[in-house]
Amino acid sequence: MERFDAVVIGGGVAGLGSAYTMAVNDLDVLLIERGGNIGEKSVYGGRIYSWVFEQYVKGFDNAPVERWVKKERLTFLDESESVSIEFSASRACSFTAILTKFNRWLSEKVEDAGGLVVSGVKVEDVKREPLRVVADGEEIGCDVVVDAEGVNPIIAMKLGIRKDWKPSEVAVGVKEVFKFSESQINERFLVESDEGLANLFIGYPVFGNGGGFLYTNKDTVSVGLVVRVDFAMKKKLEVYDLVEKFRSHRELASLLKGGSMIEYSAHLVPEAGIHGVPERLHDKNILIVGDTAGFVLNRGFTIRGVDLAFYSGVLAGESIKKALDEGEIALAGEIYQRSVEESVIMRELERFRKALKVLENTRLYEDYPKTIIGILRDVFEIKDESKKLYDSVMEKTKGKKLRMLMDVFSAFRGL
Amino acid sequence: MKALLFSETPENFNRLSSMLKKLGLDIHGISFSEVKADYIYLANERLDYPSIVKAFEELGNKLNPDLYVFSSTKLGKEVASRFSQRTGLPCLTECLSVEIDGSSIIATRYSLGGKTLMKIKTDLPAVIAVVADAFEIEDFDFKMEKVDFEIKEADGINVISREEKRREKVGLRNADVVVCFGRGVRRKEDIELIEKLAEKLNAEIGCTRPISHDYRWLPEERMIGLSGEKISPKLLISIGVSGQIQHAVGIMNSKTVIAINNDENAPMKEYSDYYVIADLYSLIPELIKLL
Amino acid sequence: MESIENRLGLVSFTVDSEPHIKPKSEKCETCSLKICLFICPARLYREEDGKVYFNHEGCLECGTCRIACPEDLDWEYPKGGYGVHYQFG
Amino acid sequence: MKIAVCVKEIYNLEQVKIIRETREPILDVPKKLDDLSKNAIEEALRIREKHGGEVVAISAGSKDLKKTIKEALAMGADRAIIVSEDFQSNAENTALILSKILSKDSFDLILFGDASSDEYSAQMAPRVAELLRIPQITYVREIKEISDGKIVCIRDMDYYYETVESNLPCVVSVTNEINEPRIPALKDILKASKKPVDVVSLNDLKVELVNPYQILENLAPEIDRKQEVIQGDLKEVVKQIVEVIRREI
Repeated sequence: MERFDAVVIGGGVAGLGSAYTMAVNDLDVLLIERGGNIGEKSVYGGRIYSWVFEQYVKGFDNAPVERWVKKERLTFLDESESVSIEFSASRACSFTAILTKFNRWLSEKVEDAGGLVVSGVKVEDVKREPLRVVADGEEIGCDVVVDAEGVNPIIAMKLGIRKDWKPSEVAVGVKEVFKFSESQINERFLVESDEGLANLFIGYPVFGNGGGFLYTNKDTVSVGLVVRVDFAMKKKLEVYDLVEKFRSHRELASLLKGGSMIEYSAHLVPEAGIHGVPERLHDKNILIVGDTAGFVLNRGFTIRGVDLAFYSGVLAGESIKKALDEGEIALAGEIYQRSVEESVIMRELERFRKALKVLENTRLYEDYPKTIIGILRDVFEIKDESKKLYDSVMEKTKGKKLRMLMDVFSAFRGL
Repeated sequence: MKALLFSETPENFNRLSSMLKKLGLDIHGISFSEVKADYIYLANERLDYPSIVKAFEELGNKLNPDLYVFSSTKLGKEVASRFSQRTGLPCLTECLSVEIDGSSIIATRYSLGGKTLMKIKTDLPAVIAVVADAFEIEDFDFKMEKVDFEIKEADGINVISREEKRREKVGLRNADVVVCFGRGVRRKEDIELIEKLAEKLNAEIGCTRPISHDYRWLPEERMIGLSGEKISPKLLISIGVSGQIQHAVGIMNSKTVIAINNDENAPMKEYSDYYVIADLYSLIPELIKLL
Repeated sequence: MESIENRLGLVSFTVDSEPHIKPKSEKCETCSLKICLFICPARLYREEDGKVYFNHEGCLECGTCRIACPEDLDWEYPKGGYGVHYQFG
Repeated sequence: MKIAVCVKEIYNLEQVKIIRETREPILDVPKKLDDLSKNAIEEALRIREKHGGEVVAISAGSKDLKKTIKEALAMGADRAIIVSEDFQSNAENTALILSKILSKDSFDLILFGDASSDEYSAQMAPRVAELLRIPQITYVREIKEISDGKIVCIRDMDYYYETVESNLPCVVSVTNEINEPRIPALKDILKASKKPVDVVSLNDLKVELVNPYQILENLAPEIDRKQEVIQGDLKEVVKQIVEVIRREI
């Protein structure tokens, strides 16, 4: 039987983070990915916060960054109109990337550091005492397993490390990618070649827990929607046509005109925040990281997953290294648990504990976009008599002022 | 300009000589039988590459042709490549069209496994292997001068025996006519109707995935699509097929597609040359009668 | 408009002969919700005469049906090397 | 027996997308070992199983080749010699590089796939044989016998099958019918990571590259189905269909 210090299940960003950390620390690590090529099963919205990669990955300068996000735009949509708020930043803390390519690049880093990456092989099971990973009908022995299988935690559930998601705890995301020329994107979104736009959308066509996104890559644009599964179930949303409706909105249609669709994809997103993280992140020397552990932070206008996933991989790798150094590998899980609890991951998830509750408020997705659009239409649309801003606001918020004020207050506190 | 042409069959030879004549070339051709060319080097039949390469060297030195042409058969490609390597001339195989552009040629050929059509240019003199089926035999005024020629034996391989291929029964993949049906056919008994039509047309029968995999009315080998057979018939008659892309990739290379469907907006429409909106149960019996 | 069929046509798959997701047909027949019919982003569940058919050829492997199905769906990832190959994930 | 197998990495063609508006292919896709190269490796492994010896995988390709060549090692090749750098790819250059590598050693048998699934040019085996001044047997569907410094093969040609004999060393290219390539198991993949891969540079080989070809265009053919709708009176419709059928067959 082949033996490794550690076997990592899954070549997504979390698994790669842990394999990379172990490889640079000279551990004998094997990563097993079910996709024929690393990255081909990875799907996300389109933006990565860079801090963790800058800090931990040598040679990050050569990463396949598409564009650095310097423009943040929030757009409210009703059926036919829109209101946008745009923030133009002087410095960027996130970049757009194609996750497929980004993960492929990370896997090269793992291999350069001496880790072994095998793709096209699915891990079927993990057996304990002694610890073994079963794949391709063979068993591979190891001291520790990092379970980075992603949002569908098939193995972690089988091992009893975590429960399955409820429909209210995950969202389904669908995404389309459009091909343009680089200059088309620069001109249309008013950005320089290395600068990009991240645009989030609230309102049409979801009007509930979820929203749209658009990210500019070098010569492609990623556009899609996320909608919570319970909401889609309740409203009987035809998920396969949601992005189609979204894209047909005047606002989106003009942004995507002339582009050529080159891919359609779908993926689940953990959205329960801290409520979706199991109390124990390990069972002795089996550690769960990334989406499997639920490390995604949804603040409504930003969603963080990739950086937290990678960072949880780093923490797992470091914990395993520490446990091995101390000669007691059984401690790896405990060390990991503690380091995650003390880390920015749990601090952030804790800080936004209430976000989920705030985002439950369906008024955010329907009433407010429509109210704001209505007010601005009153202000800008002049036929014979114009309306005073004050009058319009009073009229549009009649009878709901207190509730709105409270919603805004709780949004400020929660998000 | 001069071309030196070789093909092991007279049919391929004549297709290629017609193509070359259209380009305005004088054609010197090595052949084992009577063919159409300006100068015919009627030779003894030798099908081993060393002797044909050598014959080309010999004639090439004498004639200095601008273009060395083979049919893009296995033998043709093998000889073309070895001859090209020996002489240092550029070589393009599997050419679907050829044009002369000053002192260069421009050829087209499939690339990326058939996903794209590539247009390549290279300087004359050059060696090309051309897909003869892409051209028709036409009547030109060839000089038809005969020259005695002997292909001499050359060192290399030793042919022990040769066995002519028998024409094997065509399957779906190689069928000229295919009748394919989908879920529009409602009952297993109705396949009889499809079979009758196929018999009339001497066609092979194919189906979509639900028919073979969900209902199991036909064996899986009959399924046309992404995970099944990819066909390239002259005529495809598609009956009651909705036209999911997984199916459509299997029929992309069909020459003419007739689709019969009662849904006027099924995706199949986009993949059809003739989209017949009708009830197959009333239409097909009538069609069988008239064929 | 791009139909879901056309959009799936843009995605590359290696299809296994065995489906990796199997609806339990007896349960589907009595299921009154049939959430799968609208929730699947690839629209791979179809109903015909009360029976639910699933075509695994275009599965995007998101797992939404697994979460949403009120019955115990027999759900697995495809075998290693099979299934969807995203290029712009 | 010392057997060289010359293999090719190609784009994973199934994943090559076409931009609908411009008909251009998007070539930013993973590479893989060509299926026909796998037939050649499989045949080499079977010869090794019967006659003993060594199987060396040889290839020239892009930077990705270091990764792709592992597929050959996982199948069972003992070691690999590769050029893994970007160079003007054409039949002349690749043949020259392969023959330079091959001539540094003395192989009894040099195997190829009969063509590659991307370009289907089928030039490589004859070119390398010519450069090495040894015989070639192309389109081999069965190797009948190897003994006493000779090889006997059955070739699958367009119009006939041919049994051919040649002295060794010899170049042989195989069809996809010759065997069913094995699929490496996880343990084979893990083993492959420890097998030696000798990466040689074009500088070391001292090859002079040429570029006699100019690619003017490489676009997807247009799908131009007529989409003519036929409907109405059944008799009329049937008549029209029959007309089309008569015209086409």
